[in-house]
Amino acid sequence: MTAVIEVPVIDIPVATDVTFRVRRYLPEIDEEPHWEDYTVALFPTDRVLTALEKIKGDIDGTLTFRRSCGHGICGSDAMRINGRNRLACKTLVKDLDIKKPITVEAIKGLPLEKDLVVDMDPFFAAYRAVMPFLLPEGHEPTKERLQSAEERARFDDTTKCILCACCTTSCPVYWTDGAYFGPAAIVAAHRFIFDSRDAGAEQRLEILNEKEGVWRCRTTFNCTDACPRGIEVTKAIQEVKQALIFRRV
Amino acid sequence: MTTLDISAPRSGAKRSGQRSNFELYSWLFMRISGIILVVLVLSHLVIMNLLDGGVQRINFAFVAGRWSSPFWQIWDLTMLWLAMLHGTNGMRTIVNDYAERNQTRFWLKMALYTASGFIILLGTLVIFTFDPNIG
Amino acid sequence: MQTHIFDVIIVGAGGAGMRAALESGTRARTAVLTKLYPTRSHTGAAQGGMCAALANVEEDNWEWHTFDTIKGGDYLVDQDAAEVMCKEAIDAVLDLEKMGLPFNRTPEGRIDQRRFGGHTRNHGEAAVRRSCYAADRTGHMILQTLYQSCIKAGIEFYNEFYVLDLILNEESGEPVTAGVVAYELATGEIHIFRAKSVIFASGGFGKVFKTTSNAHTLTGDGVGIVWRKGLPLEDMEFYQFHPTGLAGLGVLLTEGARGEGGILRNASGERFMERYAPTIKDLAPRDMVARAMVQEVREGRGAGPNKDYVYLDLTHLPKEQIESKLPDITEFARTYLGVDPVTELVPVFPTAHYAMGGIPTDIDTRVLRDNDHAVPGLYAAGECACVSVHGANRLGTNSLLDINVFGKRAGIAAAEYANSTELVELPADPQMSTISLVEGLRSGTGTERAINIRRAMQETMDMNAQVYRTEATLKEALGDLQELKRRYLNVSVQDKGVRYNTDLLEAIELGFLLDLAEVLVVSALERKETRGGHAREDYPVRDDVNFMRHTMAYREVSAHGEEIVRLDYKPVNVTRYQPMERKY
Amino acid sequence: MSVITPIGTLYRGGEGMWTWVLHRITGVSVFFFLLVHVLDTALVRVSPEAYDLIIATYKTPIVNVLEVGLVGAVLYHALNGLRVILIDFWKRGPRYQRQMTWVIAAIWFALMLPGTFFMMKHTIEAMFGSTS
Ligand SMILES: Cc1cc2nc3c(=O)[nH]c(=O)nc-3n(C[C@H](O)[C@H](O)[C@H](O)COP(=O)(O)OP(=O)(O)OC[C@H]3O[C@@H](n4cnc5c(N)ncnc54)[C@H](O)[C@@H]3O)c2cc1C
Ligand code: HEM
Ligand code: SF4
Ligand code: F3S
Ligand code: FES
Repeated sequence: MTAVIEVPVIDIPVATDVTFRVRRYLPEIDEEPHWEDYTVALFPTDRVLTALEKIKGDIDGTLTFRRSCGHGICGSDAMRINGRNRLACKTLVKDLDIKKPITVEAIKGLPLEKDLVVDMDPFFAAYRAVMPFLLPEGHEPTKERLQSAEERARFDDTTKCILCACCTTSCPVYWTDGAYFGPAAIVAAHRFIFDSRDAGAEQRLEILNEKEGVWRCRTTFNCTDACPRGIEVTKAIQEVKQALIFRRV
Repeated sequence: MTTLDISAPRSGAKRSGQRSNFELYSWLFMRISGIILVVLVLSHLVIMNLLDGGVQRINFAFVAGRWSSPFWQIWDLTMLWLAMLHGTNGMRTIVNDYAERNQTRFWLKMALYTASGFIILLGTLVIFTFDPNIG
Repeated sequence: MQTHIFDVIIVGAGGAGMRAALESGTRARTAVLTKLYPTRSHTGAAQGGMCAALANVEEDNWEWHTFDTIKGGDYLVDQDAAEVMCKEAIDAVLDLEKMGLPFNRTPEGRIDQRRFGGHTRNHGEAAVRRSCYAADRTGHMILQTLYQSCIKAGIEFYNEFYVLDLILNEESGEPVTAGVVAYELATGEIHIFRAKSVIFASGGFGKVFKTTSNAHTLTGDGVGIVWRKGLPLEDMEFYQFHPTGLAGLGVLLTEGARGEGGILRNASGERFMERYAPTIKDLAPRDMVARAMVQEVREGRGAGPNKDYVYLDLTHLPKEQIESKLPDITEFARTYLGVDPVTELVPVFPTAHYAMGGIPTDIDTRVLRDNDHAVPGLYAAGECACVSVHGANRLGTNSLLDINVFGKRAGIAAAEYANSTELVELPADPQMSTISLVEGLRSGTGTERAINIRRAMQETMDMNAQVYRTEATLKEALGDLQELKRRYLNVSVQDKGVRYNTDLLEAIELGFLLDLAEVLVVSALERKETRGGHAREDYPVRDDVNFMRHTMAYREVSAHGEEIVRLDYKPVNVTRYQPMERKY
Repeated sequence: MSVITPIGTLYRGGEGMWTWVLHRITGVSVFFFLLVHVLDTALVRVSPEAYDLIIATYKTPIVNVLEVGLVGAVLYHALNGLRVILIDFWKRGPRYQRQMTWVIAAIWFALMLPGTFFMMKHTIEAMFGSTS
C-alpha cells in the first residue's frame, strides 16, 4: 500500500547569536536584583530553556532556574520572557524578536529566592485551600462510577492545569493582594465543582465566596493569555461566579 | 501604575476566612447599578453638555426649572445615590488592592466612607430642600 | 544539620511514590521526600494510557494481559510478578477512578479503552482495546489525581529535598535500613531522616542518552544511591527506545497515536511495518518497531534532508478524533516542529524512553541484596525498580500500571514492616559521605565543567549503546565512559553558594548518570544475544540456552582501589508460559 | 556583561489588562469629579449668585476641555463596564472579550468625535469668532 503523500519541507536552519537580558539575583551576594546580558548561538527552533541551559553550562554556572520535562508538561519553568509569563521550554526563539535582547526575569507576586527561582509555597497553599480533591457522596461502588461523555466534557478544560503559576503571577490583583486565591486555585476548584461525581461543590463555593475569593477577579484576562495549556481561565472563573450567584452548578 | 515591578505580594498571604455574601452582593451591585447608571448618567451628560447650547445655558434658573418637576428630582436623586455608592464601592476595592498595611487600609476606608457619606447626605438635602425662590 | 524520625520514608513523589504514600500514610507515620514539587514528576508526561482487562468495550481478561506482557518482554519477565500486576490492574484502574481521575468515557459512561502496542486478544490473535486513558494526558491525570488524594489524606511532603544517600546499618552481619540523608535545595542544609522503612520511587535515568523522552531531572539518583551502597542492579542493559519521538528532539508522541489508527511510513510513503509484523503491523511492541525504523533509515528509505527519520501519518484520521483524543501531541508537533498532524506527516525517530532494569525487588517490592535475600526495611517501586514485570521490553501502558500496582504494594508492605519493628540505630556519622560529596564539589578547584562531561556521555551513549549495539560499539562506549569518569573527578562547580545551588546538584546527578551508564554498557557487553530492547547486531538471535536469565550487576572495589562492575545472573521465574518465538 | 537598571520590566499584558487599567483610572477620576460636582451643585442652596459664579467657570475654555475629558472618561467607563458585564454573564463573553474591546473602542470614537465638536462649539466660537 503506497499512499500518495505530501512530504513536509523542513528547512535546515542556521544558528544565530541571540542576546538574553536576564534579571539576576544571588541572595548571598547581591543586595538588589540586576540585569545581565548573555549571548548564545541558537537555532530558530531552539527553546528559551535551551538558551538558559547553555548560559548555565558554558558561561555562568551560578544562573539558577527550575526545569524538568522540557516540553511544557511539568510546569517548572514559568518565567517572564519579554515581559509576559511563559514556560521557557515552550517558547521558541523563532517566535521572539531577536533584534533586541530577550528579557528573562522571574514571575512576580511570589517571593524572589534566587535568579529565576521564586518561593512556590504560597501558590500551592492557595491550591490546597480550595479542597482540590474528589468528595464523592454515598457508598463506594464496586466498579467505576458512571459518567457520560457530556458530563466529562463539562470540566475537561480545567483538568489540563499543570500548576505552573503562569496565570496567578500574571494577575494584577495577585501582585498587590497575595491573599487572593488566584486563578490557578480557582481553576482547580472549578475542575471539581463541575465534576458530576463530586458532592463537595457547596463547600468549595463557600471558600471561593470569601473576601479573597472569586470576587477579587477583575477580568483582566492576563491569566487566560498566559496559560501555556490554553485553559480558558477567565471563563472558568466566570462559571464559578455564576454558580455562586445562582447557587446552581 | 499597577504594573510596576513587585516581587512579592505587598499584603501578605493571610486570608481572612471571612464567610458572608457581602462580596457577592457588592459585586452584583456594581453590575446592576452600572447598567442603571448607563441610562441615568449618559442621558444626564447629553442633556447637560450637548442639547441646545450645552453647559453654556446652565444657570440657577435652569436648575430651578428642572427641580420643579419631581421626575427630575427623583432622577437626580437616584443618580446621586447610585453613582456615589457605586463609586465608593469601587474605591473600596482599590484601597483593598493597594494599601500595604492593615492600618493604612483601615484609615483610608474610614476617610472614604466619611467623605462619601457627607456628599450623599449633602446632595440629598440639596435636592429635597431646594427652594427656587431663594435670594 | 537536622534529624527527623518517621516510620516510612518515601523517596520520590511520582506516580509510584504517591501511590505508596496513600497506603502507608494511613497505616504509619510517613513522609515523602522529593527533589521536585510532586506535580513536576515525570509521570505527568505519560500520555497514552494504562492497561487493565476491564473488558469495557470488548472481551478481555487478565490472563491474556499477562501473556502479552510476558511475550512483549521477550520471556525475560518474571511470570509470577506479571500475574500479580495484570490481576491487580483492574483494581488499580478502579482505585484511580474512585479518587476522581477523569477517564475518557464510553457512550454508556464506562471507562473507555483503546488499542496499544502488543496488547492482544486470545494470545496474539488481534489487537485488543485494553488501555484506559484520559485523552493523551493519562500520566498527567494520574499524577494530579494522586497528588490531590495525598492532599486529602494529609500526606507530609518535603519538597525540593534531594536524597543523596541511603543509611544502612548492620544487624548480625546483614544490612538493615536505618534511613536516608537528604540535601535541602533552598538552604543547602543536610538532613537525616531516620525511618524503619524506606521506599525508593525515584524514577528512571533516561538522561544517560542524548535523544530522550525523559525529563532533565531523570538522572537515576535512587538507582545510583543503591548501587553505591553495594547492592545489585538488575537487567540494566534493557533500555527501551520508543519509536515515535519527534525527530531530532526526542519529545514523545504516544503510541496511542498508532492505537487510534496512525501509520508509520518511510520516505516513499510505504507502510513498512507490514513487512516486519504482518499481523498487528504498527502496533507491534516497541523494540520491534524501533528496530524496523532504524532499519529503514539504514537502508536508505529514511525521509528528510538527511534521510534520518520516518513519518507518522495521522492525516487519514478525522480532525475531531485527533483533536479530542490526541490534543497534546498534536500541540507538541505544532509547537516544536511546526508540523500540523491533521494535514501533514510528522517526522519521528526512536527516542530513549524507559529503563526496564533497575533496583531488583521481589513481588512485595522488597529490595534484594542478592538472588535470594532482601534488605529488611528497604523497598523500591516504579521505574527505578525491576520486579521484573517488563523483562526485556516493556509494553506500552504497563508502566503506569506498574507504578500503581507496585506503588500500592510497596506502601502497604513498608508500613506493615515498620509497624512490626523497631527503629534501627544510626551508624556513626551517617552524613559524612554526603557532606564530603557536597563539600568536595563545592570547594573543588578542578578545571572540568559538568556540562562537557554530560554532553560527551550522552553523545557516546547515543552513538554506541542505542537501538543497535555490537561488541565494538559497546567497548567504545565503555572506554569513553571510563575516561569521562576520570575527568569527572576533576569537576568543579561555579556556584559556591548554599541557597538553591542547582549547579552543585546537577554535578552530583551527573555522577549517578556516569555510574549507571557504565553498568548499562558492561551488562550489555556480556549479553551476547538479541532480546527485547537489547539488540546485538553481532548476535542477532535470542539465545534461551545461555541467556534466559536476569543480569545482576554488583559494584566492587578491586585490590587497587578501582571500582569495577561484577556481573552475576538470576534465573527467570517461569510459571505458565514457555518461551516461544516472538512473532506478531 | 553590563549591569543595567535594577527594576524589573513592566508586565506586558494584553487588551484585557489595559482596558482594566483604564477602567480603574476613569472610575477614580469620575468619582473625584462627582465629589466636587455635588459640592458645587450644593451652592444652589446658598444663593443663585454663588451657583452662577461657579457654573461660569464651567463655561471657560480650559474647563470646557476638561469637561470633554470627563465625558470621554464616563463614556469609556460605561462602555467597558458593559463589556465587563457581558464577560460576566454572557456564556461566550470571555471568548469574545477581545472583539468586544474593539467594538467599544469603535463606539467610543463614533460618539466622541461629534460629541467633542458639539461640546467645544461654543468655546471655538468664543475664541475664533462665530462662523454663523
Ligand atoms: C514521555 C513519556 C510518556 C510515557 N507514556 C507512558 C504511557 O502512556 N503509559 C505508561 O504506562 N507509561 C508511560 N511512560 C512511562 C511512565 O510514565 C514512567 O515510567 C513512570 O511514570 C515512572 O514513574 P515513577 O513514579 O517511577 O517516577 P517519576 O514519575 O519519574 O518520579 C520520580 C520522582 O522521584 C523524585 N526523585 C528523583 N530523584 C530523587 C532524589 N535524589 N531525591 C528525592 N527525590 C527524587 C522526583 O522528584 C520524582 O518525584 C511514559 C514515559 C515518558 C517519559
Ligand atoms: C455609567 C455607567 C457605569 C457603568 C456601566 C459602570 C460599570 C462598572 C463596573 C461593571 C465596575 C466593576 C468593574 C470590575 O468589577 O472589574 C465598575 C467599577 C468602578 N466604577 Fe463604574 N460604572 C459606571 C459609572 C461609574 C461612575 C459614575 C463612577 C464614579 C462615581 C464609577 C466609578 C467606578 C469605580 C471607582 C470602580 C472601581 C474600579 C476598579 O475596581 O477597578 N463608575 N464600574
Ligand atoms: S491554569 Fe494554566 S497558567 Fe494557571 S497554573 Fe494551570 S496551567 Fe499554569
Ligand atoms: S488575571 Fe486576575 S483579575 Fe481575573 S481574569 Fe485573571 S484572575
Ligand atoms: S520544563 Fe516542564 S514545563 Fe517547562
